[in-house]
Amino acid sequence: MAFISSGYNPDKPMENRITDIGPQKYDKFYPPVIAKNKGKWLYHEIIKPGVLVHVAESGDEVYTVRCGGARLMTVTHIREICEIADKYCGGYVRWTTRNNVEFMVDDKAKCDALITDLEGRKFDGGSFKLPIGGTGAGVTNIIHTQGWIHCHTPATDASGPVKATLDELFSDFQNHRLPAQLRVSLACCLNMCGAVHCSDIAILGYHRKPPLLDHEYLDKMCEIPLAIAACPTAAVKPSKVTVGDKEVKSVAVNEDRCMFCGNCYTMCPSMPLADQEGDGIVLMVGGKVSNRISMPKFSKVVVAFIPNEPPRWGTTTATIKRIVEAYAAGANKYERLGDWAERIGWERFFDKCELEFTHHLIDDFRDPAYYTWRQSTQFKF
Amino acid sequence: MAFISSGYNPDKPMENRITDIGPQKYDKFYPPVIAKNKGKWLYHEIIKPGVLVHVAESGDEVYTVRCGGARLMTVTHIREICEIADKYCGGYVRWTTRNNVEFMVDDKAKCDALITDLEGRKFDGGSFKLPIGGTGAGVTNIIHTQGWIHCHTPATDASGPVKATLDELFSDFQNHRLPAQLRVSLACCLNMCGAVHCSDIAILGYHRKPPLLDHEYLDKMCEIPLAIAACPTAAVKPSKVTVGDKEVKSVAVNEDRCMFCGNCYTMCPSMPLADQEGDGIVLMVGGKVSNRISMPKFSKVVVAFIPNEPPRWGTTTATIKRIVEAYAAGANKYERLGDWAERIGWERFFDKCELEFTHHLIDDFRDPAYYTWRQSTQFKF
Amino acid sequence: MAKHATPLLDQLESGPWPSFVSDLKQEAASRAKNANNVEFQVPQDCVEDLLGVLELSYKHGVTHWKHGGIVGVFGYGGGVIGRYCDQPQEFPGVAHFHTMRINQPGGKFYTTEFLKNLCDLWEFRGSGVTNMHGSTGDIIFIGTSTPQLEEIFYELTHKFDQDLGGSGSNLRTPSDCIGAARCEYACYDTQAICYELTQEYQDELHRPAFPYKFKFKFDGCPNCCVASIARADISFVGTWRDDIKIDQEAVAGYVGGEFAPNAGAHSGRDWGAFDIQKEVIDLCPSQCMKYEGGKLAINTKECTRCMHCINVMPRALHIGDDRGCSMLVGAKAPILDGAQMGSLLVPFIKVEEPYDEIKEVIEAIWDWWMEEGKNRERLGELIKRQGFQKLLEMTNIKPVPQHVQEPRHNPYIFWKEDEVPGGWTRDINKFRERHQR
Amino acid sequence: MAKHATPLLDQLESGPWPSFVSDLKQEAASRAKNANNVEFQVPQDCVEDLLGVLELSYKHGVTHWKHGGIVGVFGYGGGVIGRYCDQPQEFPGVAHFHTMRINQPGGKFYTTEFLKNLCDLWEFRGSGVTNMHGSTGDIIFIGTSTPQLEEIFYELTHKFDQDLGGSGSNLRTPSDCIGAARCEYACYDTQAICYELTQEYQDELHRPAFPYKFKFKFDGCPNCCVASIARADISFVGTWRDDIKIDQEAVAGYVGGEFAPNAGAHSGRDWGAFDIQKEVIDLCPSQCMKYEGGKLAINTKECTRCMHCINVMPRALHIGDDRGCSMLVGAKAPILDGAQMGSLLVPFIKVEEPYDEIKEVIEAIWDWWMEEGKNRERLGELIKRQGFQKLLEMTNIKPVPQHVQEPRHNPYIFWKEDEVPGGWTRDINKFRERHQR
Repeated sequence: MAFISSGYNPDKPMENRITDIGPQKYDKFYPPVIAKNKGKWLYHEIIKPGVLVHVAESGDEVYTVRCGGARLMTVTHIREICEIADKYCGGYVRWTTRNNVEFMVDDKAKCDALITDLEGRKFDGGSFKLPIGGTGAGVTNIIHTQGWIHCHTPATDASGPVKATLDELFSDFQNHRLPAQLRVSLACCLNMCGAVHCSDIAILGYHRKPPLLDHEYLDKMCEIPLAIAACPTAAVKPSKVTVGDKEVKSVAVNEDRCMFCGNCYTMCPSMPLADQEGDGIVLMVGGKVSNRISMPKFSKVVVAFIPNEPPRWGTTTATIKRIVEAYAAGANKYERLGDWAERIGWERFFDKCELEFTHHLIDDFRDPAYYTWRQSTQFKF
Repeated sequence: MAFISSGYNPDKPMENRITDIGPQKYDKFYPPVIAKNKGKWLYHEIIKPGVLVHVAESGDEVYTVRCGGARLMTVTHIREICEIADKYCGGYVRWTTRNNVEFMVDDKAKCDALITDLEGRKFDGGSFKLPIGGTGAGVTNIIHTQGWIHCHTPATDASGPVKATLDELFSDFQNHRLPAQLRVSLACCLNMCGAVHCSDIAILGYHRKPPLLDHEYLDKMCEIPLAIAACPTAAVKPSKVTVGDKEVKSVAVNEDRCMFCGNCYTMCPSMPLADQEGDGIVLMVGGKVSNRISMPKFSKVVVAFIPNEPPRWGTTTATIKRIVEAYAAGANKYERLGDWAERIGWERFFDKCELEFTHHLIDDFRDPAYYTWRQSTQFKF
Repeated sequence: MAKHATPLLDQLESGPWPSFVSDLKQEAASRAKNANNVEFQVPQDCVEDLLGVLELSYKHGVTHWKHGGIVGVFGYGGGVIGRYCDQPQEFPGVAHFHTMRINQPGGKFYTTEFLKNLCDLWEFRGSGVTNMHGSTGDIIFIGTSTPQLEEIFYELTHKFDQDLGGSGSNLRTPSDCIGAARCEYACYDTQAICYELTQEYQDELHRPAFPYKFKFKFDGCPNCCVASIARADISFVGTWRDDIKIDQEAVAGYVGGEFAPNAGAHSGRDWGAFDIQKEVIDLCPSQCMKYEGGKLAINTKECTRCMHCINVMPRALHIGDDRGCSMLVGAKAPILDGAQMGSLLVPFIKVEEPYDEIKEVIEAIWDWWMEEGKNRERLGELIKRQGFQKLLEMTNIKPVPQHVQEPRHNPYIFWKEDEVPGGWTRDINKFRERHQR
Repeated sequence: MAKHATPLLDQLESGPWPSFVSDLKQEAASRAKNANNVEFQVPQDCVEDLLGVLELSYKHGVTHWKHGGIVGVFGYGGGVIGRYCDQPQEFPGVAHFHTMRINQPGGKFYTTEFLKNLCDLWEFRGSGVTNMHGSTGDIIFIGTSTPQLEEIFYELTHKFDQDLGGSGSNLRTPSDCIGAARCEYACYDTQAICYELTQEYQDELHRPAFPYKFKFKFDGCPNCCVASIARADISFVGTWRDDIKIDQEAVAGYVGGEFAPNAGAHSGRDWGAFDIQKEVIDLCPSQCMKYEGGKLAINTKECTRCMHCINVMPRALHIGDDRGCSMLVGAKAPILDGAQMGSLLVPFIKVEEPYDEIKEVIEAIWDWWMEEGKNRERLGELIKRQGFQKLLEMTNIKPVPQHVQEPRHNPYIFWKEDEVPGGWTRDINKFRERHQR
């Protein structure tokens, strides 16, 4: 494995340096039918789950076949996607915000062959490479974060629980039977790189043990004032600790004030939180970002903790399935999960989803907590 | 004016002392028809504004004539009320929570003479002594606090603005034309002895100048630590001040953090806030305490300031009248003022009531303020 | 002739609404005339001076009353509020002008005999000016001198079997709605429990031992006529658990226009014919009603007992028979830390003598608040500060979804050590075996 | 034969959903085979080791990745995130395994040519493992070594005319929805402004000078497909001010069952015949629609542009012509101080080149935030801390009722001295002339 230079000269980093050029310009990558009809689309239709047609003022049509994919993707897999796009789509392809791959053709005739091709592609292990779906009143791809595969602060894995959940919900990825779209998201810790806090169902990794303190190394590896300042509840204080026969500077944690957010660990690697028994999943439901009918809203915590159960997170996926089925059975057409829960009342939601209500679900974070308690005699027994 | 002893012996305060006996027992004061039918009422009807009939399972009826009254009442006036009650009501009378007087008779025949009598009673100045009304979808008596007549912290008068407002709204005290009941309340400072914060319309006295500091006397008249602790925004700090040639202990006020609540003055009389130009009226609207249809809700500030205009507070009463008329014109049957404002949107409320929106109306008090900003693209232009 | 000219106040004598100025003037005249030769124990012209000082406030745009000093009756820490004029030379009749709170009777029912006795006493030993009633509910005697306080208390207790109300950091005078006495909506006897708890907690009412004030208010139904949900530290709101009773014939009466909707409350305007679908069914907040084939049906399980349908058709619909109350806690006005509505603590509890279960909840709350509450911290603020969970823990009440309007949207759960397998004590060296630095 | 046994991960190969494990395995096999004789610049078996370390995490229930050190490319403060394995001896192929963020193109449209070039580069100089795409929007290259960072950057910029994205306390890579490119709902050209602002603010994107991260996201309409309202410090959401355009014939087509409602989104269940009253008119949040006599009417003045009716009948209803966007500010995930949605700052602004008015708002916000923001304080938290009024003041935007969902319910107005006649300086002695102590 010999080092091969790109042309970059480490001794003269500024030589021929190109910077601040930004991304490629978007319109270089538009398929011709898109470039021609941009801004002049009339309407669209979902022909069947995963297959859309958009009709332009010009009469042009573009057919889109939407496929789910793991957002973790190798170059081998991307090359295969390119091969398909070259074969059917004139060398164009796009991704959606929710990690779906979209193949576009400008003729219905081309569509069928494309679909047949896609449906036939499977990994050696048996799973679909590019399952078609993710449209309309169904479940689309789960957006997620890195998890155990590449993150240093996760409280759960990402790709694994997502795969397991989408296996469980797969029929709804390929069907339009739900009352409305249902967006599932996963963030592997509450830093929420994925901003899952406004999802119909959010799977959230959560720690439950305060940081371990690696006193011997803490002052060497961390800037103690930054670790202290990082704590949102002021639970971290400076302290002196005897390690062996030496007194070292370190920190102390008021464990009763710790909410396990891991901000201290982000600032200081000598304060790890992760723990096999402590870590697991929080389920939140009922959020949305669309302004359709009701205003955007945050997801609410409805299951305080489910242990991590690798490799398939059985309790988590079964609980999600139960919520989805209750929603499918109970909600009105067009009604998002959160709107349904609000209409029937959260007390009824817990009944219908067979979820236990525990004290953890009552807000106790700062002043606004008050607004979530029930200030009315209107409730259902 | 000779001192006449009750029998109390100041040298022996415990002699024959009777304490902790509480109020008179309620049922000693029930009119016979009430005592007989208590807990067995079937239904009621408002025969006309201010006149109700309640029908019991026994077939008994009780007719109630409700009269407005200033809550500030002299013994001369109370004796006149007693005289009426003796004449028509067998010596019974009651007050309502909102300072109305209720005369009850057990026969419709007795009712008419009573009404005629009440309608004829006027003060020398020309106002009604006991105007009949205050029921149904109208305006009832205004609950209020003491104001300038007996309170040490008011930012406005109470009895005066209430009289002026009820003169303006008098026809709605005697009519049922509004979409729903409309509760008006007044508190002469934001201590809100009257808890006006959940009223359809709340008239609130408000200071706008930070406390004056009577440095020379402050340490003598006040416990400085209590004054400091009383400030909800931590704007009061200890300080040393030179008065004449002496250095005295006193306090300093961070005026930018002062919200003029007067808590410091409550603890320390050397920190008065009242000021003719600074003090005036805040109008709040849309609150309710009933759980009917919608949940109870707080009133919202819609006019940040109206100067005190004694004796008749013309701008205040005209603004209230404008709000009432806009509500009467726009709301649906059964719809309370706050529910109307929420249905049409507050942006439309300001239009319809011809009120100016100013920066003062945007919440900036602590974390929950955020929840009142608009987190949606749903709004009306 | 009036002692002080009151050109500004005089302008408040016109207009239809009862003029408090006219009333004060008639009282001043009555005292001046003194037809019954009363031996006034406070200045005969005090009402004149009260008008005078108020006129001065109308001119100056500010109050002329000072802070009260500590005045009261022996052994009580409340019930009397000191009040002094800041212009005593000009208005000597009101130089000292204290307030007394008299504990009102339940439902504010009176015999004229009792009232006339109070009037005689107050004319004799005070200004003759009252509030009927103060915001909390008491009869307020406005204006007497320090020496008269014990005299008035003595006469009240000895002659009229009547005690003072509360003020300061104690249990404030409990108050109630008219309830079962004359209202078909009452789900429990507000007056009975109000009286019982007032008597039971006389010590708490008269002797300030709390961090701050504490209020009980009793509403017989969710219409909340005494606004307990907005202002009581513990609010008792009547409710029921079984079916709303439906008289289908009476429903037909409303639909047919025989009965006016909402007991005639909308008689001042032509709203058109009553439309049960639009006015009742469609406005039901839980959409639990149907009107089909001339029959009204209510799905009790989904009903949230908002009272609207009952209010609209009081002849046809009646509250259920399995009655009790919901207890909500922590309501308060904005000062100091923002307003609070009461938060639901006990969804349903029977309201029956001797009220032991209710007293248990009250006393558990007080124990916690007296232990943990800071000076001038209302219960609601303590709940906010320590969390609703803590309240549940201290009152030994199981968390149920009814406690929340919605579950938390932040995931910041403060787990306790005993809830987490293995606890929190871990060994960094063991951790480092698997995770190098 | 795999380098590491992965019995746990193997269980994630079954089931219908694409298995990332199968994909990683095929990549590992491809690298082992190396059919094209690539001179791998990072360990050939790094994907094997990646599977190995992940398997270990599945066994241990915790991650085996350590904090990154400070790695990057010369002159940039973001775009690269250092990552190290905490078991480097066991998994040397991933001992150093850094992430690079590649600024994705607008709308995430690609030519296969461009993608294949990226694949070749990344197979050669990295692990060949990516995220398509990261949460913010970038293409994520997962796993390379420190010496390769400059090489990759050099090749990206020189060969592919392609820059890195943002990370750290700077402008994060802006992202957009598909917008006008293929959506009839787009109220402005999301890709055009996203590109323009990305280029304009390259310095802010690459060189951290902010208190914390800052995100722009561009949604073409209120359906908010890129969730800008939940996660962008400035969220640009398309909207319009004039009438929704109605094609009455197409409305009739929906009513008559000719067209499937909501573009066929509900085809998986029999919801019965389309009922325009129930499914559109009654669900309109502002109740501004009517369907009478076969005609649909919308009262534009009362419309809040929620998109529901347009979503349900995309052939019949079209967004208006007076188009632009609303700007909302301050959205963020829960860390540190609780989640925020974007709060409406600019109700309507035209989105037209050269976007000067929009840039003025952006730069006024940055000036304020860079002056006043604390370390790691997001814009939303600053707005909370200093108040929405302050934001209006700093951006010179007039307060309008559209800024609030409801006016404040607390009356705690912080008046400023210049708003109060006479100011705040008063003379205690003058006060005492009227008010004795």
